[in-house]
Amino acid sequence: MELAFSAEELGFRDEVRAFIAKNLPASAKANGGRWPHWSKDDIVTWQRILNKKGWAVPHWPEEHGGTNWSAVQRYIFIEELLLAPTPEPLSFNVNMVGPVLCAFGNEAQKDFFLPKLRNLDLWFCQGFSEPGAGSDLASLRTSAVRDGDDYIVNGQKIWTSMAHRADWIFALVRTDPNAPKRQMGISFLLIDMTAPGVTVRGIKTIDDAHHVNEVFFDNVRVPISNRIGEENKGWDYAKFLLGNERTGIARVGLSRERLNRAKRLAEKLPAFNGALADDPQFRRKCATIEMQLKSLEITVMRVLDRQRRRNDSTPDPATSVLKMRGAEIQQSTAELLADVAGPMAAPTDAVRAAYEGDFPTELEETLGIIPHYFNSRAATIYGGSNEIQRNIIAKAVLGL
Amino acid sequence: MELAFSAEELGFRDEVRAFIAKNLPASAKANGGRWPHWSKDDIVTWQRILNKKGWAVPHWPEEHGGTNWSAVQRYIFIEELLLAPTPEPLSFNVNMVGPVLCAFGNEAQKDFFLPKLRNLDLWFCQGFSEPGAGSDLASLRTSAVRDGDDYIVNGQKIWTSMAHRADWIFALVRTDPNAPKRQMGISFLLIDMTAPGVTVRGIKTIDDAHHVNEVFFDNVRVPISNRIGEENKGWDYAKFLLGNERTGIARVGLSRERLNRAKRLAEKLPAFNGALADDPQFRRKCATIEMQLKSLEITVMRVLDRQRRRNDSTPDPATSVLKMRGAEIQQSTAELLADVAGPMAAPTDAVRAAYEGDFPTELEETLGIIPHYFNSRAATIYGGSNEIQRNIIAKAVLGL
Amino acid sequence: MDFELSNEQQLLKDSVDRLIADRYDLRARGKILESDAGWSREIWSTLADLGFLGLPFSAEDGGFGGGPVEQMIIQEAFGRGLLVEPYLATVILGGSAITLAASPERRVEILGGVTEGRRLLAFAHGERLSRYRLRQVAATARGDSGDWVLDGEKTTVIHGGEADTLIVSARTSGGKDDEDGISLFVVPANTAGVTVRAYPTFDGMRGADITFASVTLTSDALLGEADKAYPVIEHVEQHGIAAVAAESVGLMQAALDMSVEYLKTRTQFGRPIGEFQVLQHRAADMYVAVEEARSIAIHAAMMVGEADPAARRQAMATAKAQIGVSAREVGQSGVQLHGGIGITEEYAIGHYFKRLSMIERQFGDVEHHMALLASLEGPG
Amino acid sequence: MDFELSNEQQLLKDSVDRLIADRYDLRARGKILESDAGWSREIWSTLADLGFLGLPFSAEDGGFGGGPVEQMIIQEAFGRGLLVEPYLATVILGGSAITLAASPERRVEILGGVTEGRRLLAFAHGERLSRYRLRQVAATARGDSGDWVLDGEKTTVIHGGEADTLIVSARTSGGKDDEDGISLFVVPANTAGVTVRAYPTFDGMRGADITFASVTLTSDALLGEADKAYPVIEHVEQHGIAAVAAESVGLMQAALDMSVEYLKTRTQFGRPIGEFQVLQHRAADMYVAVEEARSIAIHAAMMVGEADPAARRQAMATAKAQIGVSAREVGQSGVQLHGGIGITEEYAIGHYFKRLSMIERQFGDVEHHMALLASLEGPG
Repeated sequence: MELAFSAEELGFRDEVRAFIAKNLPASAKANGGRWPHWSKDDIVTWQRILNKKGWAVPHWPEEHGGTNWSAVQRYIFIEELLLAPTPEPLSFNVNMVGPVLCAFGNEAQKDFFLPKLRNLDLWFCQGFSEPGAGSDLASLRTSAVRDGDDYIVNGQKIWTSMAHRADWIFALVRTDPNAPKRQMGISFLLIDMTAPGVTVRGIKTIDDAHHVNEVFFDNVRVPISNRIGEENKGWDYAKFLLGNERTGIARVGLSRERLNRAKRLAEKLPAFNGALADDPQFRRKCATIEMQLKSLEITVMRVLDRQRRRNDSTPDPATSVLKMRGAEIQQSTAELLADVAGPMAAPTDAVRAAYEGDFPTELEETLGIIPHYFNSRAATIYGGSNEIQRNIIAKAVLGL
Repeated sequence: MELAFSAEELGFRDEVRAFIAKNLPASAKANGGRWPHWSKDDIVTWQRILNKKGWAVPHWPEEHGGTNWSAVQRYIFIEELLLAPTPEPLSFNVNMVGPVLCAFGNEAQKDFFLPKLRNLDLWFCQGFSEPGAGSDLASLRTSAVRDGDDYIVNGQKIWTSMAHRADWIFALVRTDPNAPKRQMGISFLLIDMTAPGVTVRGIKTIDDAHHVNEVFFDNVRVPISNRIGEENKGWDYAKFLLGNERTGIARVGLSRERLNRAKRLAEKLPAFNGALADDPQFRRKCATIEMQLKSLEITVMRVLDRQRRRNDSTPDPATSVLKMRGAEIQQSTAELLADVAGPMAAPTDAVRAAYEGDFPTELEETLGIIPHYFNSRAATIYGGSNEIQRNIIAKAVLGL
Repeated sequence: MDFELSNEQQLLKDSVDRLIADRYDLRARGKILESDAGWSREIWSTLADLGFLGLPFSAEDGGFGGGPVEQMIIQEAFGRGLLVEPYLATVILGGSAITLAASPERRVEILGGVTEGRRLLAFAHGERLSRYRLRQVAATARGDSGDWVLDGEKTTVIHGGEADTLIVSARTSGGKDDEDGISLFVVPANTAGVTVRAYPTFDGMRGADITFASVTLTSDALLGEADKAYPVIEHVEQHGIAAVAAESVGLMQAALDMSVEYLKTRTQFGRPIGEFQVLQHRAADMYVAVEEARSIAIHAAMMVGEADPAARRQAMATAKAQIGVSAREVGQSGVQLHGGIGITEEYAIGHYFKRLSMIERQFGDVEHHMALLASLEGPG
Repeated sequence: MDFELSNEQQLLKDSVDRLIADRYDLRARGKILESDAGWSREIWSTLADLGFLGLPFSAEDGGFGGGPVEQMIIQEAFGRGLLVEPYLATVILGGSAITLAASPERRVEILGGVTEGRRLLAFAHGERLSRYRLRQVAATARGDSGDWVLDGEKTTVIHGGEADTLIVSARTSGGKDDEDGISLFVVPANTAGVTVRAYPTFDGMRGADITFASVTLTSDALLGEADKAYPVIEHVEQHGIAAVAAESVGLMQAALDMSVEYLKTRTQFGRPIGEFQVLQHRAADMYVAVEEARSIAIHAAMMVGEADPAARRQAMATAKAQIGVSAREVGQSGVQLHGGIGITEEYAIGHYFKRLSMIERQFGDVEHHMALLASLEGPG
């Protein structure tokens, strides 16, 4: 057992940090300081910079662009991106559909998609949830019926993040409605968003923004060659996807970045007595979050280390701890920021218009904070709610 | 709607306070300052003083010694007792079996028992829980079989508080094992603890004390005349008992008394910087508990007020809030005290012996604190655990 | 002590409940928000007709002499309906400032106008760097041969863009963090040098940033005594606390009701999610939080008129802290119980969560009031 | 970074685990507690034979040169077994004080005796009114023509009644709250003027109050440099933190395991209570708390030897705070999940809860370390 970061690992961290400092475009750097963080252009540009460097998909097999880094290196890398902050490599591409293609795609699929996923030439989104199938994913109803060399897809997906920016969607569809178990009879398709019959309707969320969508499929023709793996085995690939690459799932760097932001802002604002940054309760809250992050960070490394030695592609139920605690701490930091901003968090973005081009830059600092807090409530809902994570721990870890 | 205490109510509070100051015996006053609080003698003496004053059983019908006070007066009375603190009127007698006798006892039972209950000439304990029937009370198995004018009782009770001090026990027993529902076929008996076949075995608890017991019944003869009400209707009387007189259930005065004690102790002890009493986090914790107590206190009054207007003897599910929050706040105050005492809370009572009669009085202040904290964990377990209270709220209040 | 409503109070409650039920469902409110003004003059007239706009003012000031219980009844219903009209700004904040500090003539003039729905007030006190610290006032008013010259900026003034009459705090002596030396002024919104930048806020209400550039006021603009406005400002904010406390109770009860309803109807894994015990218990915790808020809102109503400033300060801080704790618990749990749809604009729960979140940040948050309470000698 | 145990570490773990499994179940422990001494010399000899008593000391001091991981392995097993022998007092606290401050000769003499199981140490630092403030020392030692005269009282000294050798802090200059001016002395427990009052503590361990009345010590009683003992005392307490952190992990894991087992076997309402979702989730929260504690115990082990005092201070405060938070969560939940029997002496869970509760109060509680962390400039 060796508990400290090695000199090599610390050197690697410095290398990543220096690379970011040198290569992050000015526009992305500026947008990192406000919410919502980045434009599509920021995200695409940065991923291409990483791809050029060979760092776009560190955890993929080397023949497809992976770096063969250790789990600790991968962790250091993603956390440095979050901490800077930089745009993150698009998770749909690099953490979700990419590894599924690497593991289960045929050669033609790999050749066509993998380079485009890496370089963000194609932007994917994820079509899993349906109106009647949220936490209960297996009850999905979108159907795909064979018709010659195609499937005819009908149905509806919901909570599809960034569908309005996406070129393709990877979707779970029901290919055998008569399968004996609900988890059977599901297939995993890649669908071109420009195909006739695909419609995207934005869902406005309470942060006054457009992140998520409904996606409707009305007799959409999807070539059978766009199915990944075997027909009716889609649930296995989805489980693989959900269990795969949880390196960044705890999002420690993101929480640290927010905490730092809250501290900076607190220096300018008053508390009941004195500066907020000197307020005992504020400092204690920051110290509590730092303590939680330290515990979480070491837990992440322990899980990664175990995964390395486990050599098993099924998801480790211990990652539920990372998702659950990571989400709770993210919410704490979003709350902390919103608490710091206080009444200054109230105005919607329309306040800019009221100033007619004369908007004071200091006001930018607090402008996105409350919608960000609102949006943070989703962290314990999406990707398996915290209730689901606790169910998993109780059943899969504790055997209850 | 009239929101403030009236002048009469405030006058009543002063009267109670003055009576306590004048009449509480010196020994009870001294024992109130340490844990466990009172000797049997303290409790009996004080209840007799109250009985002489006519205040032993305020909520009983007037013909049996009640005072006809308003709900607010009853609340003020019990809270003043807790705040002083004085010994409480023995709940088994005055809140449990007494009101059941008043409502369902026959004349002979009333004539014999009620005066003795009031004056604590007989000390009752409660025989409800059994080893297999904790939260699931209705699954009790202690049996009572008719034999001439007697029942023959066999079985076991557990968690019987103060059974080792008690003269009598009121117990739920199964008189019809074949009843179609578990809640049917149960009867409510009064049993003399000195009857042959009754055995009490003390259970040592983690606070190193003897509060609770197992009570064994081995062919105990109980005259049928000691059954309250009808045979096989005991569950109804038990429900009445559990729902009856929840005035003191939130125990606001008790929590206030502990909070005051913690503040006094904190004045002598240091925190990370300066006196603990000036420590921002300590003060904030105290302020939080005070806020919770204020909210709880008003909630108690609202529930009492509603009960008055409800005119219904079935329990108000809203009292679950009082039990649950009251228990949580009691635990907070016990924790606060234990936190204040810090390492000084570690010694067991055997420390007195080590001093060979030379025990410094200052050490008395912290001596009982940690066992009291340990014991406080029972507050969310007994009398319907907090899980059960939340079930009740969800089902009976929210209709889930 | 008696928690039963009198017959008159019950009538008032029926009247405001009917208004909300009949004319203020989420659809109607959505239409109002989409209108140019972002609030409804028609509703405002109805509020005037029903006597709600003059409710707290005494008869000699042109009002109806309602007490704290009446006010609580109204505000709770407004909370349930998520009312976006400038009632808090005009009647509660502006109204109490005038009631507390103005001369009898001024009171009649201004409050009479408010009661009839002709006048809209706003209380312009907070500044960009003041957060919740009431004594931190950087705007200045300088005496100038009988007149006053006002300079400075006020931010996130509640319904500041709607008001015709602004009540503005400014420093007339002392340093920016002194309690002494603050004065209040009545400033018509259309006075030269006043620039109002109005915008919507996340709760469907509206705010404004208002700058005062050498605004010249005559001597009668001064409201109350010069340099001595701090206790008035504190008391105005306490009236705000009592009002949002009652409003919160309406918001929370509605949030609880709709969450319970959702638990009963939404199915997952083949059964209503309300059968899952953890969700039942979370709903039970929401219920407890609502009950605590309701109790403390009653306390706030009881104490907002208390003459002893120290007792009042403690009570109002206790109330606002508890409201903040409950609001967060109920708002966040309501969203969580709704799952994904909880954070969409289409469902009601998100709107309640947003208003509750804003109320947390009005008139001091939990930490502010806890720090205030911790600084007081406890009641022992 | 690598969390895998080396072969040697795995052997050590197997050895201590076997000891606990074979000879330290709750029954065996109960018998030890009922004995006059309240702990077992026989077990102590076995600990010596297995090399555990000299584990952390260097070979030149007569020990076995074990590192922080080895120490963690041992302590975790001791936690699982609720070991009541004076290991913390003698090896960790006493041992680290000697290691940090004594001359090479003294080290060999004392630590050699400890390693062989012949010597028992105690660290007598806390006083009645010092609580967790390490610099608050009222006991005094006065120089008297080459000798020292020691006066004062030390309270709740861990295993102070068992030790033959006390390491005592006393003020040799400065005021009672100064960091400077504190010195450490090695005092044989049988020195004239030393009165030891020993008693059991609630966790099955033992404590003592020790008074020093004009205790005359020769000059070689001084441990390290006069007036400069504060950094040593702080570091000794940090060794204590690392040790109880690892011990807590053992305690918590055992508490979790037995609670889960209870949920699987206890039936109410006709089914195992482990089928109730709220109890499942509470167990899941316990699991998370144990994992966090385990992670931070690793951090503590990693940092307790850190040369930079500031970095070490931050790490050890973080560790003790997290341990305290987890200990309370796991201990209280374990009892709650057991229901009534959870608070009886007959069941194991209560004993784990008690030891965890005591650890919360050793070497500073959550609030103390949080205040320390909040006083530091954060790592930004």
